[in-house]
Amino acid sequence: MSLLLNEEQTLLKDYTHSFFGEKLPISALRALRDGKNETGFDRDLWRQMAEMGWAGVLLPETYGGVDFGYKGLGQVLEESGRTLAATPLVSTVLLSAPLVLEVGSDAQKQNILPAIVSGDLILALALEETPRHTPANTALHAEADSDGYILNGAKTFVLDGHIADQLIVVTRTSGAPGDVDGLSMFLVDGGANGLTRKRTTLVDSRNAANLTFNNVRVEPDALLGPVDRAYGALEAVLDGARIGLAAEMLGSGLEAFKRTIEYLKIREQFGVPIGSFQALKHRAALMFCELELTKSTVLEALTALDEKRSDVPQLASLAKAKACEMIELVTNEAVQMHGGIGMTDEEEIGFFMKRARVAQQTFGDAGFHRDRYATLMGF
Amino acid sequence: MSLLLNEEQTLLKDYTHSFFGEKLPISALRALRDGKNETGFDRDLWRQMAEMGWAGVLLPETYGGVDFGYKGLGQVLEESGRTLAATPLVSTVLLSAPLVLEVGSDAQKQNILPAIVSGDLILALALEETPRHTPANTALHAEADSDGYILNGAKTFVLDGHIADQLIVVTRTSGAPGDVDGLSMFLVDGGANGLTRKRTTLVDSRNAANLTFNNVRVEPDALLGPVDRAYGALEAVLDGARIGLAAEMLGSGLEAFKRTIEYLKIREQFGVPIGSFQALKHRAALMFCELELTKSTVLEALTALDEKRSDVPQLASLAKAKACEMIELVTNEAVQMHGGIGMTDEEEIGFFMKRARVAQQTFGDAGFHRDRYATLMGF
Amino acid sequence: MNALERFRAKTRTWLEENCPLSMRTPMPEEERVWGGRQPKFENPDSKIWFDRMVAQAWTVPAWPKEYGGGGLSREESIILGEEMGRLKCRVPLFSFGISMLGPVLLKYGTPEQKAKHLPPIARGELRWCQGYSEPGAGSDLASLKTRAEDKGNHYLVNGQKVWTSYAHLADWIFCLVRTDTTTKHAGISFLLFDMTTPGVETRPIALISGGSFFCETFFEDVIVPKDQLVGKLNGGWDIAKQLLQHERGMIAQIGRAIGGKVPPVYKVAKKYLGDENGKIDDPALRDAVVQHTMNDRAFDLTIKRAAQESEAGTASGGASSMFKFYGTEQNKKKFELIMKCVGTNGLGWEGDEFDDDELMICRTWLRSKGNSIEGGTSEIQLNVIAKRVLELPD
Amino acid sequence: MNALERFRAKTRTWLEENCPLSMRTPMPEEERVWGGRQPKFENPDSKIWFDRMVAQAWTVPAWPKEYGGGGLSREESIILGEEMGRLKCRVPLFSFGISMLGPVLLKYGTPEQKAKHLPPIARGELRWCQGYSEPGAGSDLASLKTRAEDKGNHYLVNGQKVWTSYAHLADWIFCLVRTDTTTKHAGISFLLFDMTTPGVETRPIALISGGSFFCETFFEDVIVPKDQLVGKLNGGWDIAKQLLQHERGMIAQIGRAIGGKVPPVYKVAKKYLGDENGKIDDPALRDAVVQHTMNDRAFDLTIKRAAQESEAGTASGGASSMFKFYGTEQNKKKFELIMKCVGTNGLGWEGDEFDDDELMICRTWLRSKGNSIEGGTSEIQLNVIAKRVLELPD
Repeated sequence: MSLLLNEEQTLLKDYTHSFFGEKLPISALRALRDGKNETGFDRDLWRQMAEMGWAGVLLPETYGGVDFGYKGLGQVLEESGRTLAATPLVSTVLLSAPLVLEVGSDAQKQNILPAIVSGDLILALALEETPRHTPANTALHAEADSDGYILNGAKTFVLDGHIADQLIVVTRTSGAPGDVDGLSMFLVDGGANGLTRKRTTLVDSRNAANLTFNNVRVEPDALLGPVDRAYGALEAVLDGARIGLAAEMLGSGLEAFKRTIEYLKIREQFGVPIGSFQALKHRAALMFCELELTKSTVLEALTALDEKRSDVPQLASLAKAKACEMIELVTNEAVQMHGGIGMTDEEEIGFFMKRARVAQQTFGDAGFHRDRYATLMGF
Repeated sequence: MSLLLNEEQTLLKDYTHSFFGEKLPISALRALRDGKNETGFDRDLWRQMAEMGWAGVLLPETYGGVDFGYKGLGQVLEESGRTLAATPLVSTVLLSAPLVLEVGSDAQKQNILPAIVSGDLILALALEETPRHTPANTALHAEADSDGYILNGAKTFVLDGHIADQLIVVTRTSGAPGDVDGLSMFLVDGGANGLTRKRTTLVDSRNAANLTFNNVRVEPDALLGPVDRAYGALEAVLDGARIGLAAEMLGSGLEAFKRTIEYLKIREQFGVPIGSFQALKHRAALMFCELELTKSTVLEALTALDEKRSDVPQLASLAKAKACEMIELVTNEAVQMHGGIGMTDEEEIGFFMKRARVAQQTFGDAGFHRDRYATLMGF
Repeated sequence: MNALERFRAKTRTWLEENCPLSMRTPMPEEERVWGGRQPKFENPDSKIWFDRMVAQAWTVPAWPKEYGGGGLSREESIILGEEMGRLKCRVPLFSFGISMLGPVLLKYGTPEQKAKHLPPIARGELRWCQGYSEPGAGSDLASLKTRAEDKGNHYLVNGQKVWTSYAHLADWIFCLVRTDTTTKHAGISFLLFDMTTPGVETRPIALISGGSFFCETFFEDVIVPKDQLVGKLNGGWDIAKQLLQHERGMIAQIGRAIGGKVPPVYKVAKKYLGDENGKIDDPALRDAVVQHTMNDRAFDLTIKRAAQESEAGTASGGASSMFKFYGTEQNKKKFELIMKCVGTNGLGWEGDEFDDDELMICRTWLRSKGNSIEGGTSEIQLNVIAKRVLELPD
Repeated sequence: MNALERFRAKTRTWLEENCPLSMRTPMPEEERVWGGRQPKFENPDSKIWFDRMVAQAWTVPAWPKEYGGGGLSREESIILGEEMGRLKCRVPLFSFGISMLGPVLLKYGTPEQKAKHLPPIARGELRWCQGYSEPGAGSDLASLKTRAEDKGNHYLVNGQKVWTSYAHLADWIFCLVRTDTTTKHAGISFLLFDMTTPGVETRPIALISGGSFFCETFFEDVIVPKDQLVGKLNGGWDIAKQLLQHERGMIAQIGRAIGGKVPPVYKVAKKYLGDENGKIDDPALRDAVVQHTMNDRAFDLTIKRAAQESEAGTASGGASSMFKFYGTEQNKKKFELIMKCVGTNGLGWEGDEFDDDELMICRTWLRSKGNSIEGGTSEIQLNVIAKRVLELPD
């Protein structure tokens, strides 16, 4: 019910704030980008985060997790959004861990979850096949034979796909693209025969890959969850991911806004700080309102996830849509209000805009979620 | 080609500007409203306008018209929009006259057009049956028998319907509501047996009526244009009306804007004119841009009508949609910028907002015309 | 059972026994009881309920008993509110005296003023109105010009007020007046006087949406005894600030209340646009409707969060300006959307050719435009957010 | 046939005979000829065309013959433009010397300065760049600090310029400098100097969209002969205003040119969203796309109308600010819409996993954000409209 943070969550938030600020500031992302770093993230730092329990935030103690829930994870994500930190939080912690926890066999859970918690295992969800998020459109084909399954097809925009030790691949085992029935998930080794992974260099300098599956063979025990009925669990985990990503976007928006307000106070033109111009003040106040509204939707949605409420799908669409609208406004205004300096690569504010558009497209943009919300509400 | 006015058009515009300002200022509309005037307009003044040729602007000299074309009529309408003058310009001059000219028989033309020119005859187009403009949805049934036709059904939002001497009634003679084929038009006397007319008191204090047709019998020569094929001529004349109405809305927008700018200059708060506040300045400048854009679309569309160009339908939708978007913005901002005084009935600025929403709904709102424009452009 | 639990049980019993059943239903606006010298009770049960609550002094449960209040502790007041909410009891008495003047008198009034004015307010015997705004003093309220001249043993008041809600029905007015013309904020005082004093004239204002309870009120050589000054001479601005804060909150609520009479936009859209396959049958409007609906939900959640933060003592400030701004702008957008959905059926001003809901939509659409002006314009709220919350420079 | 008609006929024949066929095709940006000490001709025909036009002095047809111009009358220049347009002849020489410095020198230059600088500009022998903005002087250009100290027989220039387009490729710079620190606008002068002068350093600026032709340029004890001052000492602001007006018009064009490389939004939408029944297969996005498309058309019509008004002498002013504002904002919106349509395919920065069009969309989307900043921000344009057109008070 509460939209506030409890003491434990506040402490976690404060700690992650310091951690990302010190260890993974935007300059770290810039260094990975300019150094053409092959992995695109810092595995040592990821192990440090894991040591602090962040990789196991959602997992029960049975598997070594700390079971802080989504509201806890939301704080970590929000703070990671402030510094645009490149980590496997989304791919591994937000998407893969709950999927395995939800539908994995005991053996799969034992194999995978403790390794996620320790930071040793990175997983990626191979879902998208088209440029716009539509999970049911999966066409990648998994054909059963006596020895298991053979996978053929392609995936795009696989977050951390090029560095993942294992992939969770959403496949079609029956029906046609567009059907929600007929989807199945498989665990595929990152180095499997017939699998080609090509890293994509995206505008946000974060990590994604395109994958092609050319007769990739998997054993029967690679099946994750029931045959043909993956959609329900997938959507549930996607809703968690939408909300978690909205939390990350909220952090980015708050930080871009904070930097812009600071700039308005120090940048002088015509002998006065530009923040004294009323037109800019009013636009800043509008952004403030949008940020406050977004924050409320994110907190409510995180709370609903932890309470396993039935309105999670609605709230996921609400939070993600608001976050998308907010971040587009805030990042555009941030660059405009920074003026010429905002257009330079040297100034960091542009990184927020670049990350924003990638985050907007991830797990459905504002339009997708407005349509979905209306449908869920029955209009 | 030219988007400018020629000398003749400029003179006409200047003259009508003075005329409406002197004879039909907003106080005249207020007087009609408060006096609960039964006709809702001033027939004497209409005869004066007719004497100056305005009722015959679109008609050739054969019928006593002055043949100034749509660009000329556009100037009259724009100026009438400045004072929100209640006249039969739209019903009789913009809709009915060109319809009769286009598809009327010689006898119909001879009977009707000179009487329109002289200001003696007022006509109304009975078209709408639903709360949103969709001409093809006509259901009002006209059944042919040996002696002519029998009309049954209802019409709504018939502009000047309660004062019209004759009505042009759009009916369905075949097909089903939604079909563009199967529409026919009839001339019906305002006092016909079986016809009930109820004036509606609309928010803009202008004139419209709801009509019911209960076995209204008309002679065969009441048919206006071909049987079943009225849609083409109707749409063409509607496009002219959309453009003409956009010109009226442009005039209203320009006037509401002018009054608002004047108010911003004289109203003082905190010891300075409120027009010195930058946030209001920027919003005023935005309105200026929207007005300029609307003006260009109206002039291009009026020109295209006179040149009988094939892109008239596109331009009609462009001009009407822009006019709708512009007037909604301008009238809302006008009231807000007038503050408390803008909310009072005593101040005239509210009349612009009231008229605006009626004009927006007339002949299709912005949404209707955006959809139509996209369809016409092939997307 | 502790004392509070006993109080709750007793209160519950009392309410169940004393609140007429018809007073537990939603209240139409015309059944509101405002008290005053000529009180009106549209519903006879209203009078029974009013009289019983007055007898308990529960019209003002937390005021001190010596001034006609119920003398309840904060906790007891909350419990009374909760129990009334549980039974859906109507508010027995609407009163600017209770909501606005009372707190001012309790804080600034002399013992004599409290003794004279508070008990009649508690009993609903006098109906009060406020006099703040003037034709030249809207957003810049402190520039008000209504003059109160010191004439030795009385003040002589001359000037004009606007937006004096229900002034035509009020018995007394509390009023901001200028007592020093050489300075701005520090030259304002807070006066009380009887509306029947010679020289007071008032008339309702017609709005673009029709008649209203707002009035213009004129003062011509109105004589006000000196003991009707509240607080210090020239100290009225502090009182004004306290009152405005309150008014702002009220108007955000009014905005929501105005909207509340109309079904949600999406239901109106379905009714007028159709909904084949369950979807509003105009996809572009549907998108606008859902965006609006989502913003409503986000706004409601923000109000809920602010309330929780306020309770937890972690509120960050600026909330009331944000709510006033966003709530009223959102309400205006709501009615523009509704007007688009309803088409020509939403254009009726009066008469039988439109149904009551449609006529109300049109009037309420017009009335909604005032929400972002009254009680501090949207522009003022944005200024406040920029200054107080974002700390942007002047 | 009158003289102008004869000129037209002669010009047409000359162009048909002398303009290589490949020079009548749309020009890729990399084939632009900029001249200078190290001229580049990506296409050999460009050199032929350039040399022939230089020989005619038609790079600057209306400049006086004595300064290397074509000496054509206004009417003849227009005819030349029309005939080049008819054949779609490429511009033979791109040059800030022609478009920006030339008009300044013709108006403010001494006879010696004209004789020295104009002919090499006409012949494309020297490439010029501009030095206006500084890190601390953006919208408030007149607050520039780059100092030119009077050292008796020369000026000593110290300071920094930004957004010096193509400075890294330019031979000379025309530059606004401060020659009086005790006053603002009246302490600015206009200097010319060679970019190879010791103490001049320049480096391109990396933008959020990637590398750019914009530079930062640093001056450390740069010695500039006194005869390279144009106009009066401390009279540079008048020149600056003339140049800015020009730049504003250019940038609105650049904005359109940037957009011009990408197909119309609705085609992109159809390609990426599909178009069953001919309609873009996302009705909400379709509505946004058509609204944008209609505004584009309305904007084009407004440019056309302004041109006609300008020709007829009835222009109402404020047009250039409106075009700069609306055109650049419209271009930004266009790319936001395109990004929505293209989805994750529009998120590629580089590499083979995206096609060239998609990579260009992403870069151009980012670059479009600068349109509303460079050449006077949108905020400045709105200020200008409010002040000059609407005459709202300061």
